[in-house]
Amino acid sequence: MDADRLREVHRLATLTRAVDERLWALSRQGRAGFVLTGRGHELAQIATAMSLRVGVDSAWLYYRDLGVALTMGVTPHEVFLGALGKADDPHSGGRQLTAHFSSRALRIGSVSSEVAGHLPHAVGAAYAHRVLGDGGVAVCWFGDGAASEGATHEAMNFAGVHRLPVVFVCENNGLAISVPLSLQMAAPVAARAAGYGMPGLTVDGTDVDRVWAAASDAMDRARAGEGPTLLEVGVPRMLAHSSQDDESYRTDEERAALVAADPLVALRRRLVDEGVLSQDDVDAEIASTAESVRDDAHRALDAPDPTPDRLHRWLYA
Amino acid sequence: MDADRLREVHRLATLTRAVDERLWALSRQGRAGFVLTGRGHELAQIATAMSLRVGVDSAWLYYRDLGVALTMGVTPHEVFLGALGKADDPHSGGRQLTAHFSSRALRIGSVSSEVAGHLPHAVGAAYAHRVLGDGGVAVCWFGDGAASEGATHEAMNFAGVHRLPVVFVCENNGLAISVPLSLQMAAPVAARAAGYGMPGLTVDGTDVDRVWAAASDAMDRARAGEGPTLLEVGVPRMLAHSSQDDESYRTDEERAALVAADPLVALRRRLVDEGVLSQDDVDAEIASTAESVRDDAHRALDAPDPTPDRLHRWLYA
Amino acid sequence: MTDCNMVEAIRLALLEEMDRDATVVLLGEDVGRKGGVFKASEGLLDRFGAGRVVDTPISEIAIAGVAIGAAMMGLRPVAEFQFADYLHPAYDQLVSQAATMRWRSVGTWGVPVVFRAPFGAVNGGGVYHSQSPEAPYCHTPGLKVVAPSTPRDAHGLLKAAIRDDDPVVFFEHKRNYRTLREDVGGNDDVLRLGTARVDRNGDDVAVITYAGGVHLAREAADAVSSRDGIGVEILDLRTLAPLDHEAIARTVTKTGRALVLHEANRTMGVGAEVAAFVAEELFAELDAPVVRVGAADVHLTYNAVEQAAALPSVDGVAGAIRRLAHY
Amino acid sequence: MTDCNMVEAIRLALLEEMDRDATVVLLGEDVGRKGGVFKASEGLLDRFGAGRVVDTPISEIAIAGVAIGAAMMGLRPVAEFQFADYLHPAYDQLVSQAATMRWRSVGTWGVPVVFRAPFGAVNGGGVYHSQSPEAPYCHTPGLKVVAPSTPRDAHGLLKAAIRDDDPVVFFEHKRNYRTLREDVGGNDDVLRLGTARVDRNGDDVAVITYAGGVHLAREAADAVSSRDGIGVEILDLRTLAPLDHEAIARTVTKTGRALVLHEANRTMGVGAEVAAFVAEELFAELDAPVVRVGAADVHLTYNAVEQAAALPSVDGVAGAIRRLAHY
Ligand SMILES: Cc1ncc(C[n+]2csc(CCOP(=O)(O)OP(=O)(O)O)c2C)c(N)n1
Ligand SMILES: Cc1ncc(C[n+]2csc(CCOP(=O)(O)OP(=O)(O)O)c2C)c(N)n1
Ligand SMILES: [Mg+2]
Ligand SMILES: [Mg+2]
Repeated sequence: MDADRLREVHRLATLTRAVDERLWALSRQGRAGFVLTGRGHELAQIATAMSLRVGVDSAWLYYRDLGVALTMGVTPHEVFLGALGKADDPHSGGRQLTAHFSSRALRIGSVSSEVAGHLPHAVGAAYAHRVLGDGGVAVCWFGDGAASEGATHEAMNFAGVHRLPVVFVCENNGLAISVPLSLQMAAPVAARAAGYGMPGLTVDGTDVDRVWAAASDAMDRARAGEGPTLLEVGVPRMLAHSSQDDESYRTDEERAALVAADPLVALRRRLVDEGVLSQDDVDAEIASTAESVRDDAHRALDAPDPTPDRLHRWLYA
Repeated sequence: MDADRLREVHRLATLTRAVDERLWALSRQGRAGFVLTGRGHELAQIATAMSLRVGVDSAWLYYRDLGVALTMGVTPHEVFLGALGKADDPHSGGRQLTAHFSSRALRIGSVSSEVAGHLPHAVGAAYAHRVLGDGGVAVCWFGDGAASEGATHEAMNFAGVHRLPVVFVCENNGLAISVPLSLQMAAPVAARAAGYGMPGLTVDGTDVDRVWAAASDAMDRARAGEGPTLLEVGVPRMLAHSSQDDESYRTDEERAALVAADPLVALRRRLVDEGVLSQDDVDAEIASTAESVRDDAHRALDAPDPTPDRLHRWLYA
Repeated sequence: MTDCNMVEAIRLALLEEMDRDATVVLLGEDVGRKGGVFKASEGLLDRFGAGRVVDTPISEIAIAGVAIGAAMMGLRPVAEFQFADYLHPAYDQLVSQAATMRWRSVGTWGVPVVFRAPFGAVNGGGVYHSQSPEAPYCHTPGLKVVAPSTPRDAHGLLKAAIRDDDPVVFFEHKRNYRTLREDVGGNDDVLRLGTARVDRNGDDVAVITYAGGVHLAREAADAVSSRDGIGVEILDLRTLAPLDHEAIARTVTKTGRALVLHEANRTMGVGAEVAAFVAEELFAELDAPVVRVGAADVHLTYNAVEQAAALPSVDGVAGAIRRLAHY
Repeated sequence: MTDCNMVEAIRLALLEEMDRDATVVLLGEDVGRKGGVFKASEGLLDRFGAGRVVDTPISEIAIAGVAIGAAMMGLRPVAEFQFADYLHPAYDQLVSQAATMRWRSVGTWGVPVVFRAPFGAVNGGGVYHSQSPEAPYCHTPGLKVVAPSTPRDAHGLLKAAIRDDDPVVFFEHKRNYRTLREDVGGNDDVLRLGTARVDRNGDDVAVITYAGGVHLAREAADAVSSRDGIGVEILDLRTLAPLDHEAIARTVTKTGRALVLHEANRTMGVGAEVAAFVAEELFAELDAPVVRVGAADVHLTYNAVEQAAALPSVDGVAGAIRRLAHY
């Protein structure tokens, strides 16, 4: 990645982190009901999302993909409107949990809380991109836990058979809530790819350059009609699964080690070392982001709640 | 395989073929309603079934596994009772289609018409074999078409994670009714195994020695606690999918070529060549089998139909 | 004017809609080279090509889910489930995904998919080729459910379903595929979803039914009218969700006696909803209790004896009509 | 005597049955190390080991299907679905496999599995953590369906379900997990499946309900009895399949006025079956139409406003009781 891109990654990661922190604060205050964020996943999310063309390619996110959404152009204010269940949330009108995005302009399919439910949709979108000739590639993010679902298999197999333009990004954080990888699968997720006739790669998800390169290659392959790719990125899950999770299955030491190894902190260290940003740049970015995000949250707190009269709205066309 | 085993394979294959032919005759006469048989699959079915210990290992068949059932000890008479929907059919009492076996004594789980529905059961049985310490191995047969189902993925993944004693046998005949392999998958079925951390092999399913060796190895691994194996056997589907299939998607030439390459005929040629059997032995076996099978069918035709009073029976314990 | 049996009517509707609208695509097991196990898509692969007629792997989750995703991106897929029994593996995609999509995205994403599902008992089908699984889809807000009984309705309703912007589960009774021929009209004969049809007028007893039940009702009505002089009105619901409550109210108000009939097993079938609606909203109109007739609460068999014993019969329906008439 | 809330009662039942019978095993997502997301299996991994308490991958087909196969080979698995909403991916295994197994093998193979499913609306759960999907399982011959409302019933019915030789789908309302404590009895307090319980006696109006509905009914009954002097009888169905028709008949015969209440959406819910049964079999006993109250036919939301508007409320139920009493 060149310096401009790296600065952009830093800006987006700082933004994602600020929104993430604010969401947890809102949850602790009892204002946001159910919060899930991707702390530790951000760099992988941002680097993969930067490889797609917003509005042309379609994006199929899962609930942890705050970083993908902010990279694609979802605003923090929208995120807060959703987290607070507000009527003006353009993604679900407060009907769905935090970070359940949906946007026609950005071509983000509606996120569902259901693990792996969206993988077949991404493949269907890729099929539509081909039939309609709209040049789109479908990019689909999901967790290691989702890899065990039947839906994932059927989706990948279908994509492989038809060599569809789809990129599968597995954010492998080693946990499905409390269940460790060893109880989820007996081989890396990427090892599945061969069975679907597609390339499978495992990449360190805290290494933005490698993620970016791998994602860009996969997008190029898809655009060139060479079919799907399965990209597995290894990432840490720095926090509890969600605001409802007591994390009883991890020790304090394990959690402290994750915080100490925060990929965003490591990125900042590197960017300063390499002279891409000065420490002052970094500090200023953090400060100004915190302020704007605080504003965004405040405005959202004041926004109106939904009204019961819309109960039946949008059930049918 | 030694000569005794080869003679046993021949006996069973001749029996399976005779029952198969009689079933189609009953179907043409309008007496059996829905007939599916495994013509072309027999040798693979018999050689795999011979590797299990009847009554110890559990067997999870699909509808095409007539050869497996006869090898395990299901009688032709029972097959006909089922095909004719008779009350005395011990497998389903005439409730299920032809060759939908079920036997506690033989540890054959109930076959369902549903593709891949039984794979998770086989894995559950393997789990029970381990918990109960009954020494059993679960052996599970299915078609190439079944490999695309989500149930298959979830079952294999679960087996891989827990290194369960289960042998998966995929009878790949290149067709799911009319859908050719190229529209079903982009890689061999056995290529999936790596993704589940188990060995995967592709073997010519008309070569009894190789199938027997591969199946025996897989059984040994399972018994030794080394986990599951995926064994893919390539076989021809010599007939239509079922008695309801017009086979409009295959040409007469394709079908003629399949008949010409009949693996049972080839086996006989080889056994005579190698002196394992004389041509007279073969002819005698065919003739006596035809006669006994005809008898079995006749007795079944005379058996009583179910009566309506048992309508609610066996719905609950 | 085209004379068709029901499966031909369905094929014609598919063909006309695919001709009319290049975004209509077809996917399912054996729909291409074989033209469908019931031949509902015969010749369509040749006509429209492998881009628009897709022989899928045996993977019902993908069939449903790919159709949903493709619909969101601008296609209007018709997804064929080879037998309605095989909707089950895709249940989640229908009830938790297709049904919620527009609602949960506050109108952003629609799912104009038709899930076609041949259903109902035929001889020798057994428990995996005989089921009538329509009830749970009628319980699912966001889905529409259609079950025609005649070639003309099948044609006009399938066209309507394809043009509809919401997900429609379309049940076709296999036993009716080739039993009856009629003029199905032309390209513009698109019916309206959500409207029942009075199949036969009568003053004494209303039989409210759909799909295979309509034909059973006709036979039973013939029997009781000739032998007992009872005038039976048959209401063919055609769309099961949303129900045409006005039409139900009209026929019950007219007759004061109602029988709800379907082939699905009785407990918790669509008949329960219709009967409950009638009992609650039309209590004062009823001269007799609303009666339900459905299959016994068992599974269907390969052998003909048990299957016949489980299914509603002409005699059984006629008997129930008589008892209602003389209540 | 053990004082428990409902989730503790469930854990106790699991523990007691696993202690009693080494073939009882537990599997599901997060049931081991985490003790279940609702803590229903807390400590059981330590006590019984990883052989009998299995943290599964996220694969509901396997959870159900592995349980079925294991049951056929001699275990008595309890399969936990983290939320009832996630029964859907396993729907086929429940309705086409578990439900048909004994029947299709003429008694050879039984499936003694309990499919546990926390269901119902809680605050902020949204459409994937709030569903009440019990209806279709009640439509499926071969399954039993249980939905307790109190700690004592949960304990005694779960034990019964585990000991039952047939597949049981066991719905636990999440909102009731920690709201009420009571003595749940001891190891031998095993209840009988298929029996309803009169939760409260009354002469004027019967409320027939289950699970969360019982608590709503109690509040509504309090309101109408103190303010309007209406005597409400509450019948807690407890088992939804098979229904306890005798108990329903008793309460309807006694009161002549019946309201069926549940949290599932109204159309095609269990209420339809109960209402249809009452309307058909107890027509002569009714002084008023049988009324159904259920959620609106929409999905449930994360935001509290729409959720509250969709769900049945105390006021709504009380109003319906009053209208019935004065019909
Ligand atoms: C079909 C389904 N089953 C179960 C759940 C409950 N659940 C929610 S998140 C989760 C873990 C997901 O793990 P993973 O896919 O690795 O994503 P992560 O949260 O680790 O990013 C589970 C089991 C669900 N949402 N959907
Ligand atoms: C879940 C499910 N979907 C669809 C079908 C309809 N069907 C019956 S057999 C079959 C083809 C099976 O192909 P394969 O698994 O390769 O077995 P083969 O018949 O070739 O031996 C199909 C699609 C089914 N039985 N079950
Ligand atoms: Mg994870
Ligand atoms: Mg095949």
